[in-house]
Amino acid sequence: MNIFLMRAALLSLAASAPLLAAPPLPAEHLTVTTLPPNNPHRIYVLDDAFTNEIDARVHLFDGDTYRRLGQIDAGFNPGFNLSPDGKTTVVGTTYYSRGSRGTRTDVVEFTDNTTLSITHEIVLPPKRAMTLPTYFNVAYSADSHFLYVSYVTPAASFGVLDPAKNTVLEEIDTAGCVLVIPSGPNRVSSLCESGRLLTVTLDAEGHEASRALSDAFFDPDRDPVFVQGVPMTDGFAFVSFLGEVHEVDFSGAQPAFHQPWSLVSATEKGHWRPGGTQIGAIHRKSGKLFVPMHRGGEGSHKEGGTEIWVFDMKTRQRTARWPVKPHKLAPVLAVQVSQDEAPILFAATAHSDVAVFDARTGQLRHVEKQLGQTPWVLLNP
Amino acid sequence: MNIFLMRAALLSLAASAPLLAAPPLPAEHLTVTTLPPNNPHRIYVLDDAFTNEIDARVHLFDGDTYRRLGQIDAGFNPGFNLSPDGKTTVVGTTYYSRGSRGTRTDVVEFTDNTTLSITHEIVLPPKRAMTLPTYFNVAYSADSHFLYVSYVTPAASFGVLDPAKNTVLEEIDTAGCVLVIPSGPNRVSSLCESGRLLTVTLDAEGHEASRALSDAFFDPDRDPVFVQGVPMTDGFAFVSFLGEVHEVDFSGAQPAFHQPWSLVSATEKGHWRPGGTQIGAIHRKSGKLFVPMHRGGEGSHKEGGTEIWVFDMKTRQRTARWPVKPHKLAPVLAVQVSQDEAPILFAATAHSDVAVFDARTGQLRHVEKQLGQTPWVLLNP
Amino acid sequence: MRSIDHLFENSSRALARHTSRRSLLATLGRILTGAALIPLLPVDRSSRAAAAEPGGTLPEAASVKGTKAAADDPLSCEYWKYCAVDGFLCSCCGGSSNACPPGTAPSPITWIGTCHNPTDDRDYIVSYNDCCGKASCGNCECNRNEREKPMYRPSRNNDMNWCMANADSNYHCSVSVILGVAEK
Amino acid sequence: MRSIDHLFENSSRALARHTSRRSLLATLGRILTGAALIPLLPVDRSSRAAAAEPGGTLPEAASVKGTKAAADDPLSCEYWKYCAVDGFLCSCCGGSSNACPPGTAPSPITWIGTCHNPTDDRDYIVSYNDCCGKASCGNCECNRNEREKPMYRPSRNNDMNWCMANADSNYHCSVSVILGVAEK
Repeated sequence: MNIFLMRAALLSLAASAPLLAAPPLPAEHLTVTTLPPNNPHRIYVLDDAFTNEIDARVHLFDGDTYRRLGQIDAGFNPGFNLSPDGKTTVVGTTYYSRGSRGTRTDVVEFTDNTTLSITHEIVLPPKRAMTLPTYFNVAYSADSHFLYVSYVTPAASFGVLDPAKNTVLEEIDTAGCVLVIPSGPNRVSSLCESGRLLTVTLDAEGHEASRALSDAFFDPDRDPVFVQGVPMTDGFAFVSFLGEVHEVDFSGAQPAFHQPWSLVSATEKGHWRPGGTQIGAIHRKSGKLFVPMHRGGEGSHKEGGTEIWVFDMKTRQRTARWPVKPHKLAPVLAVQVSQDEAPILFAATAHSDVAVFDARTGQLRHVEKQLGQTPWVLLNP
Repeated sequence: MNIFLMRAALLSLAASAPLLAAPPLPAEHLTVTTLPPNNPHRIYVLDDAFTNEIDARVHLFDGDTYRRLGQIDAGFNPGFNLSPDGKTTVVGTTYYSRGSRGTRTDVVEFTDNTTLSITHEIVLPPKRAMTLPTYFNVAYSADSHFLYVSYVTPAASFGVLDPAKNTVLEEIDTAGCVLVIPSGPNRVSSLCESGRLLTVTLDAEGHEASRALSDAFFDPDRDPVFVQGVPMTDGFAFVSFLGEVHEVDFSGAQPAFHQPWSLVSATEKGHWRPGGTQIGAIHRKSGKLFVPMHRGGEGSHKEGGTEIWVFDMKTRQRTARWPVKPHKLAPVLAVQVSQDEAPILFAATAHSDVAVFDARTGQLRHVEKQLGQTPWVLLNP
Repeated sequence: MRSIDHLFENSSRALARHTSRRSLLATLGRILTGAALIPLLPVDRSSRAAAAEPGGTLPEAASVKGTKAAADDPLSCEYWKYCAVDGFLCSCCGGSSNACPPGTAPSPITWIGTCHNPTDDRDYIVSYNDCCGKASCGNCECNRNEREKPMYRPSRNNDMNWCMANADSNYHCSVSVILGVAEK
Repeated sequence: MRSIDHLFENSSRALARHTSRRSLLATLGRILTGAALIPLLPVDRSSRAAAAEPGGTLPEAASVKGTKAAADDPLSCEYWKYCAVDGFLCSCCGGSSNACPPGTAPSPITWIGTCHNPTDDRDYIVSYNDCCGKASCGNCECNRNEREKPMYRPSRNNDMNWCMANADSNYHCSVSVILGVAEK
């Protein structure tokens, strides 16, 4: 940079006398930005870039200033997550030696959320599950000692990684059950075709210590749940195609299932449905649940919400309906809510915009146009 | 496939009797399409995919049926060309081991235009010119024995490759002159800052036999030419920012320069200008030149044409002006014309559409919407 | 499908760790062929924002959306055979409704669906395959999900990249191939 | 610039074949610094179809296109300093008009341009740098070309990827850095 400054100084000296009294603008430095630590209103938006899918990325966006903060490149059909302390973004992805073809390399990459530089990577066996991103493609143990990566080849298993030592510790077969739902320091649950959860408990070295299969907690034939579990204080809520809410408590040694309840009345059932790529978000302190809902029938479970419905998790009552069409927004595919006292609701639409609402009132504050091609999942600290 | 057919047959047998008299549709085979040989109305459209630039591609499109014929992936910031016999597409591009970063590999890839499979590749030194695609980033000798690749590091040179033996034969420094304009079996010309052409003649092994610098044929300060040369029967026409046409005959041992002529009248000069990413196309048999023109001043040379102007190269007269706005088209960035008796004019717009016109009448026949993100260059056999 | 699902869930564990992927596929293929004449596992891709995509709009097809003609038009997402396609239509990418575009490879694993043909009022069993080995086609994005199920039921799921087991596992587009008439 | 261009054209030949790229850059940098106090070579990227891009539209800036406010707004392509930027504005990508976004690296080679600041009615010499090592930012595409010249005049060209000499040569976005007031 010094040479630039020197040049600038010399150029300024050489310049003819300014016509105006005000001094000329000073020479500038070229710098590289770093980010302040996370705040609750920062959001990490996964753009799968579906029409150019080898070039997925995570966009960082600020819900207060409405500025884009930076980008984390994410390869092909990635999964991603934040570390429990929020300081690291982990991306599980696949690269090919010739862009869209050639030698396949599956990898997880760790990005420092302050510098947005990749600090290290762990190469995986070429088994990473290539599917829609959720919380459960790549996930940390609660104490961050393990990182779990979902594998599907199509045989289902998962990798146990040591993110500190940069190694793959183990591959654990899951008997056809998929995804990695982390709980505690050493448990991983997976969703099974039968509607059960398989829970594998690990020893200190990341090897399997034990496994157990739960009872079925939903009927995958008549009313399957979305795999997009919604984080609660002590577990995840799984919402079904018809709008049943299955709250699963993962705080114990084995998952415990609450009595399901319904987002819809008897007359609405089957006509109004949840749908999208991220079908719920919970403000944990207030117990508010936000779900994109649409009118539709069988097979409409990927349609976005024409309304966002708000529920009180304690009373299990709907407290608000927020239609998005009056805001000229396309249907909402993904929702996320900040966890602070003045919560923001983020909503990604089918037209690739991300809307920012006051989560208490539903008031629209901002629409960020075209936050990538296909923003499908929104994570926040 | 056999197992599918067997299943289908069994399923058909097992099915209940059809309600209708008509027999059910037969089981289908899953096949892979191959293409007929090139025809004059096929076009190769380079989509630089500027917002996802590691995922550029070449789209094949049929100007008669308006169908997309297939795709050739093209990596990052590619150059491309067709072999003299039209049977091969050659793409010069760059890959990184981690998508957008990591180890850089520069390569030229050869695609069979019937199967759209890559038949072979030649790895280059990491010097490939990363710039706008033109005819001159990657180019064959007239007899196809050599392939030339433009290098800029920013020092300028070019690679001489043997596409049959899959080897890089030589790197030839060009003393600051850029791009590879091929002529005959063994000559390469490059455009110099001074407005001259440097012509290097090669020996049979692809090494430099001699070089010569032409006189300046344009004034790079006052009226620079676009580097997007337009193929004529015996060379290329270079159009200047202000609309001067410099026809250069490359059929002899050294380039010969015709007297330049102007696309614009004295009153139009400086007000109407050519502009875009591919600023001309010539129907060689009829001597018709097509140029996208716009109203604009200094610095507008990348603005697309609001009109396409048609010129007779022999009389050097404008014969038609075709405004594109009445067709609801955005400004035209690139034009190409087929070389047959019933020529088609293709025009790529700033909204990423490709319009198909009758090149004799200017009648609009079709608008192919969104032929990629950023279709910047159109080549045809 | 119940018995097959169950088989898959309980038998794949031992196989997964000790068997190569290809041989696992072959083994499961045999199991399934013997058990129910159903080809193994889904196709396809997830995708959502058709209207927003640069290439997400359908080409100028002869048919108009919502009409009978659209249900008969292989260039339309509404074509009857596409009732659970989630991806780009190969028919708009240089292939057809049952042919991969030049230079791509069909996925060796596939899943089946049942689609109703309004012309002859029959239900057909179709195989959804992905065509693999080139980057996303980007044209004619189509997202239909009749009887589609989440990822824990892989034989009915179209969110997964069913090119996963290809030598070049990149997803390009999707086809729908008639296997035969469905049992009533 | 005449003498420098000429020097470049006639002196680089011997260097190109026998010298590493980095050392060539250093050499030319010294030559140019000594000759004319002008940083070596252009920045930037070509780009055209702002209106058509998924991310090609400008964000909700305070300014309205064509106004004085836009010329003062670093989030607007019309900002006075951007008079020959062809690419994505780093100010819309997590950086600013003179700062690269987090995790990217400035290009060590650069070119200069002259832009007029309407506020103080002065011409400033600015350095255009690319920020490199991440995929295209995709936001705020901006294509201005005042005094821009074709590729055979590299010191004035913005079509080239001026990340070319970076360890990670992928282009992300562009900045414009004030060097000083231009001589009249």
